[in-house]
Amino acid sequence: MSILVNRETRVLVQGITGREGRFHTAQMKAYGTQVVGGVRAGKGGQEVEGVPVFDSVRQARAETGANASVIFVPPAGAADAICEAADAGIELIVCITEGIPVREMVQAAAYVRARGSRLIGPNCPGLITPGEALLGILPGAIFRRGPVGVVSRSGTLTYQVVAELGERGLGQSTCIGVGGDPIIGTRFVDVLALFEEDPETEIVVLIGEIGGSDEEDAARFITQMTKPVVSFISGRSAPEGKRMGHAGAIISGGTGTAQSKIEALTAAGVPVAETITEIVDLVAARL
Amino acid sequence: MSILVNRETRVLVQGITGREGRFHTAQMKAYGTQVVGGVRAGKGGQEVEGVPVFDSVRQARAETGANASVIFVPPAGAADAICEAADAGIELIVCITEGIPVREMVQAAAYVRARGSRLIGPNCPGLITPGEALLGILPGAIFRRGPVGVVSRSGTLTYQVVAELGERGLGQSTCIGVGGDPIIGTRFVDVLALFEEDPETEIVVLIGEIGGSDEEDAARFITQMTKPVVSFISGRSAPEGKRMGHAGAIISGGTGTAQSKIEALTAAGVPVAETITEIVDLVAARL
Amino acid sequence: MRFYEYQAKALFRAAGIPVPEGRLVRTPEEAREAATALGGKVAVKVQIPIGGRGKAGGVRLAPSPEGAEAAARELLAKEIRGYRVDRLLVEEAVPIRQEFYLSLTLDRARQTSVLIASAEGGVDIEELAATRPDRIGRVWIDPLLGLRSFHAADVAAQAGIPSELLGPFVERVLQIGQIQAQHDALLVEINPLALLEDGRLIALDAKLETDDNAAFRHPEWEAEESAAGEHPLERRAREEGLAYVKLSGNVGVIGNGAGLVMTTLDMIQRQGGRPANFLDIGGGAQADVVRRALRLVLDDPDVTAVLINVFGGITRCDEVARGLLQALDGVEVRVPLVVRLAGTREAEGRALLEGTPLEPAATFLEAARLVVQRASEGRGDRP
Amino acid sequence: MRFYEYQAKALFRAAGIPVPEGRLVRTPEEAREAATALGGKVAVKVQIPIGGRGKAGGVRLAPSPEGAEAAARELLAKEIRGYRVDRLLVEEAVPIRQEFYLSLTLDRARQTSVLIASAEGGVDIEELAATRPDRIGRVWIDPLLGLRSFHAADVAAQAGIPSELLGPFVERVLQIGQIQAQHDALLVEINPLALLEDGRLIALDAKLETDDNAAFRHPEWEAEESAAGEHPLERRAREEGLAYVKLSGNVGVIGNGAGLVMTTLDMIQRQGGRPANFLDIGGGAQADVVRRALRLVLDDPDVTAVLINVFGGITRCDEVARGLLQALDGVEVRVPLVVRLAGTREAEGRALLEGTPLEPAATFLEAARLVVQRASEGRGDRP
Repeated sequence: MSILVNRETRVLVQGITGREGRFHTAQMKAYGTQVVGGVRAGKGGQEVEGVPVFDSVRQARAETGANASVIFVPPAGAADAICEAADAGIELIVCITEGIPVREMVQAAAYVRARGSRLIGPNCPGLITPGEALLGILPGAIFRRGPVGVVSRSGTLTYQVVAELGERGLGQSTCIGVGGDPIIGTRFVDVLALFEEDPETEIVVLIGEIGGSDEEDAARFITQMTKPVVSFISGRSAPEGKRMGHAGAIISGGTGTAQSKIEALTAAGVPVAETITEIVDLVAARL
Repeated sequence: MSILVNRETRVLVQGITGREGRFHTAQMKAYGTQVVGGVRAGKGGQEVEGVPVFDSVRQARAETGANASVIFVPPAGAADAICEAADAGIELIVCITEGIPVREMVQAAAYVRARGSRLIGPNCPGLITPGEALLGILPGAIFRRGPVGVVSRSGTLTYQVVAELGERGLGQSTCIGVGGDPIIGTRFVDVLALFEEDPETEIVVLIGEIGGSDEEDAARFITQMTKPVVSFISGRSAPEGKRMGHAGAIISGGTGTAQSKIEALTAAGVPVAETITEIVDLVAARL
Repeated sequence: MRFYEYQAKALFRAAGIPVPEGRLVRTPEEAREAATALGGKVAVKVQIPIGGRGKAGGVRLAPSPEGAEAAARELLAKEIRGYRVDRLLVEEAVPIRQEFYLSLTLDRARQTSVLIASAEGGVDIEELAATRPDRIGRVWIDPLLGLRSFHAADVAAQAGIPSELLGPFVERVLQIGQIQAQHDALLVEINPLALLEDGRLIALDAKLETDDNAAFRHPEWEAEESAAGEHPLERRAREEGLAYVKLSGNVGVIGNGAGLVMTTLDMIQRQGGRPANFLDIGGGAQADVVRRALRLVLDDPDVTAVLINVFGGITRCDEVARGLLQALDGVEVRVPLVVRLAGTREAEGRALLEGTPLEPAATFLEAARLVVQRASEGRGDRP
Repeated sequence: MRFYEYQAKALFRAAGIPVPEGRLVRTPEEAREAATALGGKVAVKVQIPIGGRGKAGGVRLAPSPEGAEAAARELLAKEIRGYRVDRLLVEEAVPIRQEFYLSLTLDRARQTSVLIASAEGGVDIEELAATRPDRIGRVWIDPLLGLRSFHAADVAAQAGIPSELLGPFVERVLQIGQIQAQHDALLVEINPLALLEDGRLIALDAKLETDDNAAFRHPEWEAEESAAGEHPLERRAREEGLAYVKLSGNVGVIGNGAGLVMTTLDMIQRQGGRPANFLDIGGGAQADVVRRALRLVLDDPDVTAVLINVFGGITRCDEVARGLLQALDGVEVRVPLVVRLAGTREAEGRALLEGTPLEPAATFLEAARLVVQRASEGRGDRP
């Protein structure tokens, strides 16, 4: 088992004809993901990396039976692409694009909820169920299958953690980057609920950062979970009012500090690692 | 039993300080309806006809526990009033207002659906469960309780039918005017489904008119019902392209004719009366 | 309201949609001048507020100003689909490579707008929908989302619009979306949407139907209605706030409630009569409204008898009776008047009308039968 | 970006929100002239892109042009909340009857906008929320519906805004809604929103924070940023498309991925060092990006050592190494450089750096330790 994606997942790539879309389509296919179609208005009938291209998501879904979509559309059109996927009934929408204006994302996220679809991201690396499916831009080679569920707001930091887990022989059930933006479709609590129900996942690594209150919400949720969760928070040294790379990684009005998150997690009985290596120690000690 | 409203229904009146709102609040109260509050921004704290007035629906609902609202707000603000009621979690919204622009109604109706509320109207007389509750502008005195469910797109024509039913001793479980606009929140099929489930209702009178395809949809639905339905269609003599009073009563592009509706109902085994008196004969013969 | 083609095209042009150069004319001479100004070769098109004009012979191509004058002379003498032709649009002839269909309209059943396109233009879309539905693309617009460019791409793909036209096609879709929102349109249609030899995607015809309920925020419609030659009685009714429709018969009808009035018309027709109008005084009408309603109907020269049919609920029959008497005060009653009052204060109302020229009827059916009989006894010029 | 008060007020005024008459000045003399023009009695307010100015003594009332000049002289010598004061807003003094609070901001937890109001104005809203939450009205705006006037009425009722002010209050709410949409604002705040003796409801202060992600459709922000005295290195980074934040320490940091770079800063601090900046080269960076990043960091005179920390996933370590070497080509390296490469093509990357001034580190922690040590060994002027 695993969560959200597996070898049955039928994937569309929106924005498949762009540089990023094309490159990662090849990577996803090489990993074994079932990429069944691509979408780019006006390019219907073409092929990219052996994948048929359609003019609209509705058409692509009708022709391919796709149930998931990965979006590589540039920021100005990405929120529209999310809405198009939701409108067409795509169940899982993964938006990689960084830099979508907040105003459009607020609306797109609400629309996805109203349509009953699930959005991962935006500004995320995607997700992977090792050995089955990779949706996004994660480097497939560093993952191995195992009992650890990983959920994170960042990309590269997560790869670092996964690589160190791997060095100690600890594989992942599913690894999800939920995205570094202030408005994201799926948050820690949503993923924790899924890992809690997943028989394969035995422990969860939660990698948070400054900004917002998703870690605090997660801490409250974890008190109701049966499975152990260990965590790491980045941004302890970040000053107030500065956007630290991720649009969502900002301390504003004294809220969203690393301190607040660490305290909430600690109070919920979740160990918070001081270094990356310590995360791996915490996991190993609990398995 | 009955459908949608009964003596437990707790009613707000939006636009209570206007002439219509004030007058019909008194009428509804006199009938025995539980009118628990009124809404008019800027008039919070006042009283109208012994009913406390609030500045917003949210506030009124919190203070009174209202679960229904009747809207008497003028056309330019009525769609907003519908959205406000839905936003505040009111379950049953009855909009009397005639003349709401279609563009706003399309959006308001969709918003009500998204919020899981039910809208009756707009441009409708409301609904009544005789002896229990009257929401709207129907003349309570002509109704009596009984086994006939009545659903109609018109007001006065329905009163005429109800009066003639009454003369023959035939009372109503609930009588609903769904409204004469092209975009209405609750349509024939929705009400038929409710009457089908209502133990008190033994027969349904459906009063349709030209425009749209709600009667044709109803005909399809009725073939699945266990209870008898009899009908009347007005507008047999209406020319194409003219709006006959109701914004929704218009034959356009050859669709929405009385002929088409009569054929659909007849094909579904629903008798279509030629005159109002004949409706009553049809009901009497089936009880 | 339904806009004439020339009115709609002015709004389309303002929204950025290319349309042919053209001029509105009312005489053959003006048509010749217009054709000269537009380069000689032109299309001459009757302006009526209804479709199906082409099939009915309302569009002529003229190779020269003289030809345009001749065509205009012929067309201005015509009546097309019940409308007397009193104005023509003379447009430059444009070299067409391909024709498409595009519209945005209200779908009542789905309670939202539907975007419709076809790679076959200039067709009767209802007919095409019936005979070759596969040639039509349809996309419904979620009202909570609104029209987006992906809707345009989707309908284009369904309809088989060539990929290389996608850019301008999407632009046209967003433009008709803007027109829909800005002008509270129930229908915006471009049929045909034409690809010209020079590569432009232009609106050869333009249809626009707006929502009367939004008239309060469109004072500019007043001028358009008036330009569109609205019937004087309908105009007066609109100004007086009465729900009135002029019909082609001779029996005037007044009632309260649209359904009741429509049914009254039906009953009159069932009795062999022909209604002259629809007039709904609405719920809870005061005497003054009733007075104005009756005056309006009596001012219609086609009317040879009038039926007033009221069921009193919120409306009080005595109030209606008072309005009727006010309307007749000091006026010579030239046609028979039949009144049927039922419901709230029925007895009081009837009592007020005793001894007046207003003839009572006991029931709905009797009232219809009586007014039809009186209408045929009347002036007799229109049985 | 965060707008200065004077910039925000110009936009508020354009949206129809009344604001006091005022002038931006940079010298005491200009302050005197402005006060004279504004009627003598004025408020002199430091312009810094951050709140809490009042408590920090950044606002003075002056009864005369001379008083304004003196206040300006004093304020222009100050540093307030870390910002050197280089400009002042001189505003007409207005007679205030009552003060309120009004804002529209993004609520991340609820993923939508929240409208906040209070009948207590000029307060620290976070403090008020903590101490007297009942004094604050809050209404969340469903994004599928958008801001409507009923939201304004609702928040006014919750906050206890007097009924007789509802008209202008609703107007202000709709205006800040318009500002939010038009300027892609994350925060629009009027604190205090003041009722004047003459009955006007005006914005005494104005706060506006916009969404950097929307900069592509707001070319006009460029001029505002520049007027706002952005740090030259941040400006250069923005122009070069680099995600860079200037910090107050001396250890330069470059890495790939925001989370990794933030963690690198944390580790440096944990080792007793102070980061000079945040710089994320992003995923899949090419040599050229790496080159520009290193040049930028080396051009910061505060920097006494640099750590380059890369985990190769999509990013290739050899590509990073090439970029580093390009950056150093022909340039005298004045500070120690520590490099940690791991992941994709790690070996190739390390090989390329052998024999160069770039000092390798084996692990993340070792890299942090080493760079902190090198930084303190460096110029020594900033330990």
